Amino acid sequence: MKAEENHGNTKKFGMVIDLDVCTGCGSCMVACMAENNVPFRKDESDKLKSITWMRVYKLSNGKPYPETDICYLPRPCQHCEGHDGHSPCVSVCPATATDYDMQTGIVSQIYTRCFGCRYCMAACPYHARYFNWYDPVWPDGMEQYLNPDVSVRMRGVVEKCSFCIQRYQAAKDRAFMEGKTDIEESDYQTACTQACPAGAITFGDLNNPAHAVYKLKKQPNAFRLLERLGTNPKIYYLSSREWVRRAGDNYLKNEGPAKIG
Amino acid sequence: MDSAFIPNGVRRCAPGKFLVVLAVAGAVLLWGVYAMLLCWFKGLNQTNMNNNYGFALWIWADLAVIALGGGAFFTGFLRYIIGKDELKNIVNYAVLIGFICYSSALLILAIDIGQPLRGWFIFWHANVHSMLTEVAFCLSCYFGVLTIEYIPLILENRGIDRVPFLHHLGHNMHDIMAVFAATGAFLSFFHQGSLGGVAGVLFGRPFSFREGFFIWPWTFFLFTWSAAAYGPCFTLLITRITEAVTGKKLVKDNVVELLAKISGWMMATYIIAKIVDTLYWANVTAPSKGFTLMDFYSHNAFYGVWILILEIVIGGIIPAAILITDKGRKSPAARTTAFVLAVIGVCVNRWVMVLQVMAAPVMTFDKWALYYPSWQEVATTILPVAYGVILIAISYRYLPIFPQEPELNPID
Amino acid sequence: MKIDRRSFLSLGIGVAAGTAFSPLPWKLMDDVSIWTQNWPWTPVPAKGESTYVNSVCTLCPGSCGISVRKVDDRGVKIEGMKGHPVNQGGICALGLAGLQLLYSPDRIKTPLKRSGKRGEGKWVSISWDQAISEVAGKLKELRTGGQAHTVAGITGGGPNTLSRLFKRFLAAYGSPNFFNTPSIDNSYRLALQMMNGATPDATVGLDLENTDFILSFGCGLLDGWGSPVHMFKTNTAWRKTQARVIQIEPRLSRTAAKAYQWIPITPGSEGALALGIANVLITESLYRKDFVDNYTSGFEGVVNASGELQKGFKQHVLDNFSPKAVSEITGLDPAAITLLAREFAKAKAPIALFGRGQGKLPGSMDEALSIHALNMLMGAINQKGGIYALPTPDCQAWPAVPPDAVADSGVKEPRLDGAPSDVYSRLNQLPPAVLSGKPYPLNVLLVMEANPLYTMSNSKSVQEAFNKIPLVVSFSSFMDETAQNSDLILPNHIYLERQEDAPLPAGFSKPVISLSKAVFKPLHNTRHAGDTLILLAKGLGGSVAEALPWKDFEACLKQAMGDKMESLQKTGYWINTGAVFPDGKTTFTTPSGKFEFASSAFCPGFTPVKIEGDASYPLLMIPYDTMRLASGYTANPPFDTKILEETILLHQDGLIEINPKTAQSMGLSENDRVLLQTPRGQANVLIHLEEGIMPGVIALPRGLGHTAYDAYIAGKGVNLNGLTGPIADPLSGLDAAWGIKAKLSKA
Amino acid sequence: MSNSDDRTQTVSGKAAEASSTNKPDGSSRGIIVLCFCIGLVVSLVFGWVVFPRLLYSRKQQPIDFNHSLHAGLVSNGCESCHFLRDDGTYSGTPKLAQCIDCHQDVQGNSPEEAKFVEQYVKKGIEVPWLVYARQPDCVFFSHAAHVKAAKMDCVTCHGNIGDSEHLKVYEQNRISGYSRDVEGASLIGFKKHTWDRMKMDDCSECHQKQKAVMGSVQTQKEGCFVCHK
Repeated sequence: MKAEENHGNTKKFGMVIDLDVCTGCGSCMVACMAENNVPFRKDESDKLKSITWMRVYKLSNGKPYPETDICYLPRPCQHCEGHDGHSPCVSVCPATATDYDMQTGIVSQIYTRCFGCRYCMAACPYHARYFNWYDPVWPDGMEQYLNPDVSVRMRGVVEKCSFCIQRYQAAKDRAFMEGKTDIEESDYQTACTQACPAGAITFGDLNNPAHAVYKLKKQPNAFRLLERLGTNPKIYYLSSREWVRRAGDNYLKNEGPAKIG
Repeated sequence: MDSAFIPNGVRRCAPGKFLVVLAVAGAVLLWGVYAMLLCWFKGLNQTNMNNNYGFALWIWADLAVIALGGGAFFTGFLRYIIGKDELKNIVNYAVLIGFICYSSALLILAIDIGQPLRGWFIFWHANVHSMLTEVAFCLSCYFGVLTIEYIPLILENRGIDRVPFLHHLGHNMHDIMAVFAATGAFLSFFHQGSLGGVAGVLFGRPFSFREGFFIWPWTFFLFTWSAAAYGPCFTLLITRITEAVTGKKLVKDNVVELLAKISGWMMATYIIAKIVDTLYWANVTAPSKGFTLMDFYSHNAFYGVWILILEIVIGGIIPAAILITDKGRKSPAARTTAFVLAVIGVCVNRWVMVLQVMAAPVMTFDKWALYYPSWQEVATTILPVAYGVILIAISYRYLPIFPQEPELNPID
Repeated sequence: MKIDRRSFLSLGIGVAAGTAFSPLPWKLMDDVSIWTQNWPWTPVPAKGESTYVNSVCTLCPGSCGISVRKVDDRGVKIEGMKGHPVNQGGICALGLAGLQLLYSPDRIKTPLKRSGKRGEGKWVSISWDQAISEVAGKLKELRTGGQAHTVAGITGGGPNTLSRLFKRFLAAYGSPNFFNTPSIDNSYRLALQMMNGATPDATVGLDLENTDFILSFGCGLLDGWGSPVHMFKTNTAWRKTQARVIQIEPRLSRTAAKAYQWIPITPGSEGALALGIANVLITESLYRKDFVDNYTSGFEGVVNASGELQKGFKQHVLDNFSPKAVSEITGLDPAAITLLAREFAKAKAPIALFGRGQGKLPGSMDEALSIHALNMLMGAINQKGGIYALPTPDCQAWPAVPPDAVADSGVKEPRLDGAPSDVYSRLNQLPPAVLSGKPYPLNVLLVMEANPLYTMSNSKSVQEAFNKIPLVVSFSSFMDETAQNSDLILPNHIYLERQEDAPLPAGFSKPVISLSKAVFKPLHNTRHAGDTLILLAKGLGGSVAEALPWKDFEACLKQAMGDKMESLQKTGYWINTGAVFPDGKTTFTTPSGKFEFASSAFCPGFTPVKIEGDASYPLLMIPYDTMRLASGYTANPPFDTKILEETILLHQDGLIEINPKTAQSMGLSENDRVLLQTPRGQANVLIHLEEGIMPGVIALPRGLGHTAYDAYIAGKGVNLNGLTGPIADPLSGLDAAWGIKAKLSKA
Repeated sequence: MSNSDDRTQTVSGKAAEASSTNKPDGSSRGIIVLCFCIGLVVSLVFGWVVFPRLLYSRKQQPIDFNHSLHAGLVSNGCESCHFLRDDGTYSGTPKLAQCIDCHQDVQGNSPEEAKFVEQYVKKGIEVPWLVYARQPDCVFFSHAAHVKAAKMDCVTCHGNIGDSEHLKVYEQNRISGYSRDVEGASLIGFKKHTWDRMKMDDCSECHQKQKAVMGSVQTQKEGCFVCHK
C-alpha cells in the first residue's frame, strides 16, 4: 500500500537537550513566545495560568547547603508517539483537534477545531498543554510584531508546542521552489533550538542517521521523561549527573534508571 | 387557582407557599445563571481552573450527578427488563431525578467547554477513540430517552390529559416504555462506563490509569457498577427528603426496602470489586510505573489516606452492610443513614477520580497542585440543585409522580 | 376556534419541518462556529514578504549580532545572527524581546515638556524646534554667565561614538562633568593599568576560549557577565575541552550550578582567598617562576618613595595569608584552599576572574588586584588563554576642539565627583556633591541612555540630589524613572531605529566593532541623540558649533569609523582577526618597565570592604543577577517578566532568597511576608526558601522595583538600589559595595 | 389563568375528544393539511431563498479590474502578477509597487484605470482588494506545493477569473466572514467545477484522489499540520 511504500521516508522529528549545557537562561522560552505569537498578561506569576509552550523547570537534588545542586530542564511538548501514534493526549481528544502525524512524528493541535474540553490537558503528564483562559490581548500597537505564519489562538482553546511547524512548512516551500524533494537538517530548526545561546538543544529527524540527534539520543547519558508510562516521547535529555537522570522518571526505592533502562 | 392541574386524590399546599419555595429556589437558580453567563461571555478565566486543573469541580459534578442519576436506568432496568413490578411505584420519581441529573450534566458540560458554540464538533467531528465522544453520544441519547420517559408523566397532568391527542400520545408512549427503558439501560451501561473510562484510559496519569478488558479499563466496569449500586440510593434519599418536606408517606416501605436491598447487594459486590481493583492497582499497576500507594496520599495538604477510607469504608462497606441486612434495611434511620453515606461514597469516588488525578504530580519535579473553586464554579454547580428543586416541586405538585400517594394519604 | 388551534399546531409543524429541510439551522450553526474561529477581536497578523536585516543588539554591552525578520515593514522576530563572531547565532531572552520595546505603546513619541510638578507625570508635547531652543537657550545663558562647568552629562552607553560625541560636546561647551556609568570593566582597566601598565583607554581582552581552568570569584559567567551570549557559547566549548570552572560565591547561582565545582565562601572574602591561593602557589613553588622572575617586579621587594626596600608581594602573602589564616576569613577548610591552589597551578592555561554577578558594580580595587595577581603568578598575561590589554581600535581622529576661552576655563574646573578625569567617573560621588553644592552647584543635567534614578544605589539620596538640579534633560525613548523626573525629554530613537557603532564587547579576545543599523524607520517623532547634540551645538553657535561641525550623526560616525565603515556596513561588524597581541614579554608603561606585583603605590592585600550596618542587622544581603531580568537602562520587557520564576516575583511582590535553616531560626516559611530593613531603606518582600544559599546570607535580584516604564514592570518587586548604598573604594574612588547588612521581621 | 379560560378549554377539549374518536371531517382535515403546507412552503422559501440573501453582504471591488485585458499584455500568465517569491511564499494580490511600473500615469481611457491612478497611485494608497479565495487564518495553503511541486493549474481552484473582463460582486457571509467563493454558492454543497467551493472537505477530497501520504493516526487521512498552522 501507499503508506508502506513511503515508510522509508517517514520522519520522526525530535530533540536532544543537553542538560549539562543548559543554563536555564530562558532564551528558549522567549524565542518560542516570540515565534509563536504566545500572548502575555500583566501578571504572569501564576505559572499554572501562564502559557509557555516551552517551560524551563528547575530541578534540585534536594540536599541541604552546601551539597545542594540544581539543574534546569527545558520542557517543550514531548510529541509522544505512545504506541503506534496513540499518544496520551491524541487518543482522548473527542473532536480530532489533536493528531499524531506518522509522516513527521509531530503532535498537531488545530485551534479552530478544538472546543476547549481540556481532556488532553488532563491526559498529558508533562503539563505541556495550555488553555487560553483569557482572550489574547496585545498592548496597543504591539500586535504589529505578530508572526503571520502562526495563527493567533482565540480564548477557550488548548495550545501547545508545535515544533514550530510553520518552519517545516516554510522549509518545504523553499524546497519546492528549488525543485528538491526533501529538506536538509539545517532547513528546519525550531525557534528554541536556534536561539539557545548555550547550544543545548539539538533538533532533527530521529530516524535519519545523518542528523545529529540520531547519534546523540543513543548516548549512555540520554534519558526521556516518564518513559515508564509508555508515552514514548521524542525529547531526549542528556545529563552526566545521576540524580538528574533519576529525576526523569519515577522509581521505587530499590530501582534506578540503569536497572530499568 | 391551579387546582384544575393538580392530580386527583391528592392534597397540595397553598399556591402562596408553593410560590415562596419557587422564589427561593429561583433566586439561587438566577445566581447560578448569572455565573453561567459570566463564564460564557467572559470565558473560563472566571473559574479557578488552571493548566494543571483542566478538569475540576464541574467535571466532578458531572460525574457525580450522572452516577446519582443512575437510579433512573437501574430502576427502569429492574422494573421493565427484570420485571420487579413493585418498583413502578418509584420508577416515575427515579426517571424525574434521572432527567434532572442528566439535563444538569449536559448544562454543566456546556459551561465547562471553552467554546460552547463549537460544542457540536464532538458529534460532527467525533473521534471514536475518545472516551469523551462515547460519553457525549450516550449521554445525549440517554437524555433523549429520559425525556421520552418523562413526557408521558407530564401528559398525565390533569389539564394536559384533557387534550385528546396528548392523552393518546401519553397512553401510547406508556405502552412502549419498556423499549425505551431497555434502550436507556443499554445506553447507560455504556456511558456510565465511558465516564469511568475517561479517567481510566489516562496512561499518562498513574493515579487514575487502570488496565482492563479489551479497550475498556477496569474503571469502565466499576463506574457502571457503582452507578447501578449508588444511583437507587440517591433516588431513595431524595424520596425520603421529599417525604420529610411534604410530611407525607409517598412510597410504601416494601418498595423502598426492595430497592434498598438490591442497591445494597450491588454496593456490596461493587465494593469488593473496588477493593480488589485498588489492591491490584496499588501493588501491580502503580509500582510498575515507579509509584507506591503512599506517593498518592502524602506530601500534600489535603489528600491523605482518609479519603480512601471515606470512599471505601464509610461510603461503601458501611452502607452496603446496612442495606444488605434485614434489620438495617427495616430501620428508617439506619436506612437513611446508609443512603446518605452511599451518596457521599460515590461522590468521593468521582471526586478522587477527577480532582485527585489532577492534583497528584507525575513528573518527579512537579508539585502537588491544590485547587479551590471560584464562586462562579460553585454557583453554576449549585444551579442544577436549584433547578432540581424547582422541577421536583412543580412535578410533584402537578403530576402523579407517586402512584401510592392517594392510597397512603387519603383525603377525607 | 378548534380549527384555529389544530391549524396553528399544524402550521407550526409545517414550519418546523420546512426549516429543518432548509439550510437555515444548519448553516447558522456552522457559521456561528466559524465566527468563533475568527473572532474579530483576535488579531490576524498580515502576510507579506519576509526579509531579514542584520544588525547589532545594543540593549547590553554584549553587542550580539542580530537578524531581524521583517514581514513587509513590520518587524516580527529578532534572532541571533548566524556567523556573528560574538554570539554565533545565539541570542538572549532580552534580545529576543526587543520588538516589545520597539512597538511598546509606552514609548515617548515626541519631545515633551513638563507641565506639572516634577515627577508628577504631566507633560505637554512640544516641537523639536522648541525643545532644542529651550535647552540651547538655557545652556547659552549659563555659558554666558560663566557657569558652563555647572552642566553635567551622564551616559550609560559604552565607549562608542555617541558617547565620544557627548563628551566632546560638553568639553567644547566648557564642562568637565562628563560621566559614564562605571562597572567592573573600569576595575579591570585599572588593574591592567596599575599592574601591567596598560594605557587608560586599553580594552580588556580575555582569551577565555583557550583557558582550561577558570577560577571565578563570583563572576556570573552564565548570569550575564561580560558579553552574555558569548559567555554561554564559551561555556559550552569548555564542556567539550573539559575546562574546569570553579565558582566561588556564597549563593548557588546558575553559574555555580553549571560549574565544575561550587565553593561557597563568606561574602566579601574573595580577595583573601585569592591571596591564600597565592600563598600556596608560592610556598609550594607552583607558580610560573620563569615569568615572574623575568617579567615582573615587586614580587620579591619594592623600593618605596624614599628609596627603602620594602616587603614585596611574596613576603606580604607569606606573612599574612597562610591557608589557615585565610580559612578563618573565608570559612573554607585550609586543605580545600591548598587543594584548589594545586588544581589551579596544574592547569595549562588557568585564569582568575573577578566581578560579581554581571559586574554591574566596579567593586573593591584591592580585591581586583589580589585576584589579578594570581594571573600574574601563572603568567596568564598577554598569553593564549589569558588576559590581554587590547589596543582600542583606532578611530579616525576628529579635528581638535577649537580653542575657546570659556571652554578652556570651564573644563579646568574640578569635576563634581572629584575624579581626576572622566576615564573613571565616580558617578556615586555625584549625588553628595549636588546635595552639598560643593565645589559648585549643578545647574543642568543631561542624561543619555542611562537611568541613574533607578540604577544608582542609595536611591533616596539620588532622588534628593535630582530635586536640587534646576534643569534635567533626558534623551530617553522610554518613560523611565529619570525621564519621569526630568523637565524636558528629547527622545532618542530606539536601538532598532538608529545607526551607531557598538564597540568591543567585554570579555572578548579580539578587537571587534559592530554596527547597529536603523532596521526600522522611526515609528515616532523621535530623533537620534547624536543629531540632537549636533543641533544643540548649532543652537549654541560659535566654538561649540564648530566643534561639532557635522551635518548629522551619520556623517560624524562615518568620519569616526573611517575605512572600517565599509566592512561594518557590509557584514555588520569589523573584526581584527589578525591583530598581533603584544607578546607576553612586552611590557607597557609601568614605572619599572615590568609587570608589577606591587609598587611603591600599591600592594595587593586584603582590606575588607566596610559593609554598612551594625549588630542590629544580623543578616548579610547580597544582590544577584539573572538573565531573565534586565537591570540596566532597559527595563524588563513583558516576555522576560513573564518567564521570571514565581520564586523571584509573585504577583506584585518580590521574593528574597534565604536558607531554610536561617528562616527556620526566625520562624519564617515560604512566601511569608516580611519587612526587609537595611541601613539605607526598607521594603516589603516575600520569603523564598533556597537551599543553595549560605545560612545568614539573603539575596535579592537586581532589576525589579521599577516605578516607571509600563504597567508590565512598574510596581513589581523591590529595587535593590533603594536598600543599598555606595562605598567609595580607597584606591579607585569607585563603588566597592557588594552587599549590606539587613534584618527581616514579619510584616 | 382565569376560570373562564379553563372552562372554554374544557369545552373545546371535550369536543376534540369527541371528534378524535371519529375521523376528522374532510374540511377540517383539509385545513390542517393546508396549514401544514403553508408552514412548510413558507419556511422552505425563507430558508432557501430569503435567508441566503440576508446572510451574504454584497460588496463591489474598489476597482473593476479587467483580468482578460492584462492577461493579454503580460508574458508569464497569472504568475506575472500573482507570483511565488523565491522563498516559496505566495505574493497574493499585487501591491501598488508592482502596478506603478505601468500605471504611473493613466495609460488608456478606462474610467476604472483613471480612478485607480487618481485615488490610489497618486496618493500612494494600497487598493483594498476583496480576495475571493481568501482562506481563514488557520489555513496554511502552499501555492508552491500545488503549483510548483504538483504542477496544478490556477484554474483548478480559481476558475476562469483570468479571462474575466469585470470583477464580480464579492459576497461575504455576515456571520462567518468567509467569501462565498470559499463557502460555495450552493447551500447544499452542490459542485459542478473543482473551483466551486474551497472548504476543507474539498481539499481533502482532492488530496485523497491524488493519494497524498496519509499520516494521521486519528483520521487515516493527511496530517492536520499539512494544511493548518
